[in-house]
Amino acid sequence: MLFAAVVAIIVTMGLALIRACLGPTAYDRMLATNMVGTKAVLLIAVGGHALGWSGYADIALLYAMINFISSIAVMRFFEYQKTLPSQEDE
Amino acid sequence: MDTLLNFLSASCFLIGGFLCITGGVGLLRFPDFFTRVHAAGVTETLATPLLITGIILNQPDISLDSMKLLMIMLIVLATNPTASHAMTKAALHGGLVPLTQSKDDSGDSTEKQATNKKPSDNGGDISTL
Amino acid sequence: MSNVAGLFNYWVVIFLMMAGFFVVISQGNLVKKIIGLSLFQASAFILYISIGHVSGGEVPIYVEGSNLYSNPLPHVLILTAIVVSVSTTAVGLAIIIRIKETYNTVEEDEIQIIDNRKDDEDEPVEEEHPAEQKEDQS
Amino acid sequence: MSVVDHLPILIIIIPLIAAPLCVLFDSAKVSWLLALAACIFSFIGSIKLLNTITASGPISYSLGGWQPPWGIEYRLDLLSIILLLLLTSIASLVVLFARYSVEQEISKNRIVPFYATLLLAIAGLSGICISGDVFNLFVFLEISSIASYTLISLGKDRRALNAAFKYLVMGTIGATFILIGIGFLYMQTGTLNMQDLSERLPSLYDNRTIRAGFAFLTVGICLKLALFPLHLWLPNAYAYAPSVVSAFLAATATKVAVYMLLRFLLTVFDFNFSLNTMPLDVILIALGSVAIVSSSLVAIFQVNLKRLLAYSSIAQLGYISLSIGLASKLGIASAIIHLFNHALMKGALFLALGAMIYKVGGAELKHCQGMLKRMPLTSLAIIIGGLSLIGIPGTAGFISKWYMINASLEAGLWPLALLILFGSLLAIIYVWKMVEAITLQPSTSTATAPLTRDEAPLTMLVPIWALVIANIYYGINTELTVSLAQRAANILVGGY
Amino acid sequence: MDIALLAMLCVTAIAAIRIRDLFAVTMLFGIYSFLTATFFLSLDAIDVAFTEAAVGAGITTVLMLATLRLTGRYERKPKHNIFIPLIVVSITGAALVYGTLDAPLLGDPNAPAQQHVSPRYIEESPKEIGIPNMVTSVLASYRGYDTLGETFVIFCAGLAVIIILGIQDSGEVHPGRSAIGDQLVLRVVVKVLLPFILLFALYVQLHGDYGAGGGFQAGIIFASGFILYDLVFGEGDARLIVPPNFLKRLAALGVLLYAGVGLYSLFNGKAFLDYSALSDNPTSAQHIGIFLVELGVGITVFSVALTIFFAFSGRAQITVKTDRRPPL
Repeated sequence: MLFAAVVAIIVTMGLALIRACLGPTAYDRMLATNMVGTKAVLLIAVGGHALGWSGYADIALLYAMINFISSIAVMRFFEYQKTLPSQEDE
Repeated sequence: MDTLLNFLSASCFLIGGFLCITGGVGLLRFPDFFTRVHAAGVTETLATPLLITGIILNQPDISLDSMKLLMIMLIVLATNPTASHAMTKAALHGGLVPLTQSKDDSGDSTEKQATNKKPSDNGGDISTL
Repeated sequence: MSNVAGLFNYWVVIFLMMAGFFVVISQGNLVKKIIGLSLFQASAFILYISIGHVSGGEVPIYVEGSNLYSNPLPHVLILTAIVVSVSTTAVGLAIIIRIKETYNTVEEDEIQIIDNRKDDEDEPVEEEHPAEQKEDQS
Repeated sequence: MSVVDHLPILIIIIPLIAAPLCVLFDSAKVSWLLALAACIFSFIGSIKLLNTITASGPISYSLGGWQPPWGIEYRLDLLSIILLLLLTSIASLVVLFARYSVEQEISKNRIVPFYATLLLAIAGLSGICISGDVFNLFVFLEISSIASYTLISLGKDRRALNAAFKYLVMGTIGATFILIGIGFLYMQTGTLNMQDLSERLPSLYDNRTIRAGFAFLTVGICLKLALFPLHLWLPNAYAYAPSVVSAFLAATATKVAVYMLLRFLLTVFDFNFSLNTMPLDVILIALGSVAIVSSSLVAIFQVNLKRLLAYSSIAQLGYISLSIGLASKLGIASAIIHLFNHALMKGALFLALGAMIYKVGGAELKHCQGMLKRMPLTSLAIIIGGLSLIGIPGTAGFISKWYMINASLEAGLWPLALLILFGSLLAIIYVWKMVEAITLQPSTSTATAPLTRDEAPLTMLVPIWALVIANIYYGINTELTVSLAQRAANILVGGY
Repeated sequence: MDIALLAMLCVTAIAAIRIRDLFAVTMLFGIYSFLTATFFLSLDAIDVAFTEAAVGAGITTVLMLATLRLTGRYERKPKHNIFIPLIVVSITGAALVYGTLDAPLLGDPNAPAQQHVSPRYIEESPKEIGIPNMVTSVLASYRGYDTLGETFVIFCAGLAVIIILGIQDSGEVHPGRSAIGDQLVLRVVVKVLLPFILLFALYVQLHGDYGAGGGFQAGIIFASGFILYDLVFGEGDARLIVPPNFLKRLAALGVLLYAGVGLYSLFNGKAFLDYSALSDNPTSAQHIGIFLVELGVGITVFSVALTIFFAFSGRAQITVKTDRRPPL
């Protein structure tokens, strides 16, 4: 069952990656990137458990945090881009 | 007891894996951003606890690792919906129109939006140059 | 066959490295150049880690009773190299920001044109990078 | 263990530690004093080490008390100490010179970080020369590179930024190539210590991984060395950097790259493999020749004197790589001599230009008009430096050219001797351009130069003239440089 | 799993070449880092994976995004002929492949790299140094001098960014101009999350002897906690808590702490960075030495990472203002 879960996660990662590459809007890419990150967390947790790595939990924890931070950063800096020209138009 | 735990964790893994894939397919196949958020956010929020619970149940005993996994679960549960929420709000703010509100109901509206969006972005870009 | 399986990993890594390298030398956008540089370096790191991998080996953290570990030395080297790489990236991005402020563009060609224009005003006989000019004409 | 035993590490670590201290004190004057003190300390330490090495052979110092190859080793032989002497002496002079020049060229709140970065660059370059561990060499290479990118980007002209960026991209590609090369060597030998490598490599010379590693190391170092087709970053970097930085980097950075090349070719690999088995000698000679001719020609058409000198630097590096390519003891000795002498002349010339920029405000030909009357001492320094660049007898430049021609005749390659002479001929043309502008052209433009005497301050003149006198001294008394270089070449060619 | 990861890496790299939207490329770079890190994990390089995730996906991506905000999002179509780069790349790639033809196969325990130097680290370090994590032992003790160099590289990068961009001394409070700053949910979640991130950083710092982690990673995580705060609550707030001038000095102190340990052993008659000068018991001396050194690294990395972030985000404000001025 563990194996099935790992395969499922990898497949999902691949699907999300395709979405990230295709776009079409930046928001889709953000969403897909976030999803790839989350799936990487899960992959490390499940895969690490399956393969008996030591210390995988630390890494997964770090991934979860970093993923959140980079998602926020993406949104934050993207926002600036969007609002500026429109404000100038006013 | 052991068999019960094993059964539980196996079913957790199965359901979690299935949800993962549905989320991925949804992300890929749904027509516009807001529906995709739906696919990704909802499934992820359920799949993560399931999978992690599966691991915890699968472990021989409760250890520091189980606590860490619990932490991971909590963090993912806290951050993921927040991120999706923030993203959706940002998208709405940024001028993306949900599919239901656009009059054109055909599948290629996303493409139109994308092409509509791009020139304006480009324009903004050039004007700052 | 086992040869190919054992070297396959290296070849994929080489492909990745070359993808990054290609971005660096072919793209005109400075930011993209830096991204390419990071890709190039990140892939070179994979090469190192592959060198240190021992199949069936454990993570190099001592555990009672286990005696086959992966090689810790490449890990140490790459930790150092990652730090160096991020430092370079930060400096490069900082310089890009200044370039954007002074030239108002981050495209290599346009910067070159602006530079040459200034050279023409100041210095009539200027041979700015003969090789690159040739490239432009072709 | 006394302090003398620790000198190999101290001469590196003192400038390194001075850098954060500068930041802590946060005062321009204190930073300058700290930098000067650290450089002079390292200089004195290097002299002391030179005595030890000439008396009792190479020194090895194990960092952290771990024996090599497990720990990192510092290893000093004759070549390292020549480079260290050169580096620390020029660093001391440049820092002495920097005081006023920096005040004028760099905005006030950046002076402290400037000195800190300069110190890091100095320490990084010295660390390369002394390290006996290939990965440690890479780390120090990166310290010095990041510091140099920063220092170059401080130039007033906006082109300095572009030049710094170009240098950064090229330099990082070079560093990554070196990293890949080191990885290949490690893959086959399992060690990073240079001496250990040189023991283990000979049995592996037919190994394709080692050959590829050799190629990557060479290309990576040549990028840093600005060998002919890879030189595009250099002219602008030197031309638009602050004058102190140009002087320091022109005199040292490429020399350290040459050192790395020699170290890898001759110590890590051996003479026969690098220059006979692999076709590197032909490549070096060919590229060196092209570099001499093309860069000298380009230099003739330069109007900005710093750019002119930068192109001349590329030509001089061509001479050096050509003499390495001759693949003989004499050739390598002459490369080392030229490395030393060229650092002296370029240091003197760039510093003199720095003084000129300080007083006149620019380093283009039009700024030179009336220089002789206005700044006689500086002008004289430029003239003597130029003569040395040509290779007039009585200057240091003559000695190195003499040995190079000898080496190429010894190798039976008389066309190369002619080429070196032709290069000198071209040098006469571009040096004459400078000299003519300084001496003969009257001050036509009324705005720029008043005809009163207006010499640079003493802290600038002393370093300039110290280097100029060194140029003449080593042109007359050749014993020190030549004998040291020949001994170093003997050691290198004969093995560690 | 390895093959799947490698395939995804390839897809990401190709996409990164083709896509002209730099914003997307940066996001792809983040993905690439995550994938690389996961691949490192499957090659047993747990510490490296830790660092690559924190650095590549965290700090580098944030910095790139901050730069993109200033430089514009789309790149021009390059006019260059791509043949010359393609040839250069092919030659280099061919040389690399040529080099691997004689390479030992992946995972071969008898490969030369596994034979000569590293067995000593693996066999002796738990006894000599007394800590289980061999990477930490090698990093901080056997090759401690490299790590000192690395710390100086970071310090140098901090100085470089200060020189090139400059940082504003006073915290200029600029309440959320972006939609993110106004989102209540986000603020609450971040506020709750922040202590955990900082706590986790401390755990990583202190736990480096036994598991993945160490000063460098801890410094990055600690800094990213502040960066997160700064991102959500608007620029300036975080700067009031840790003023940039203070950070500059803190970075210098961290480096000095590291070098000071080395000098201390030097003055006690041992070689530079020989920790045995710190205590009579050799293993506890190593413990103390490694602890101090890691602390120095952590402090420096934290302050430099934060300084760089402040410099980038502070720059953003300045240009936004100057950019807006002309139309008015």
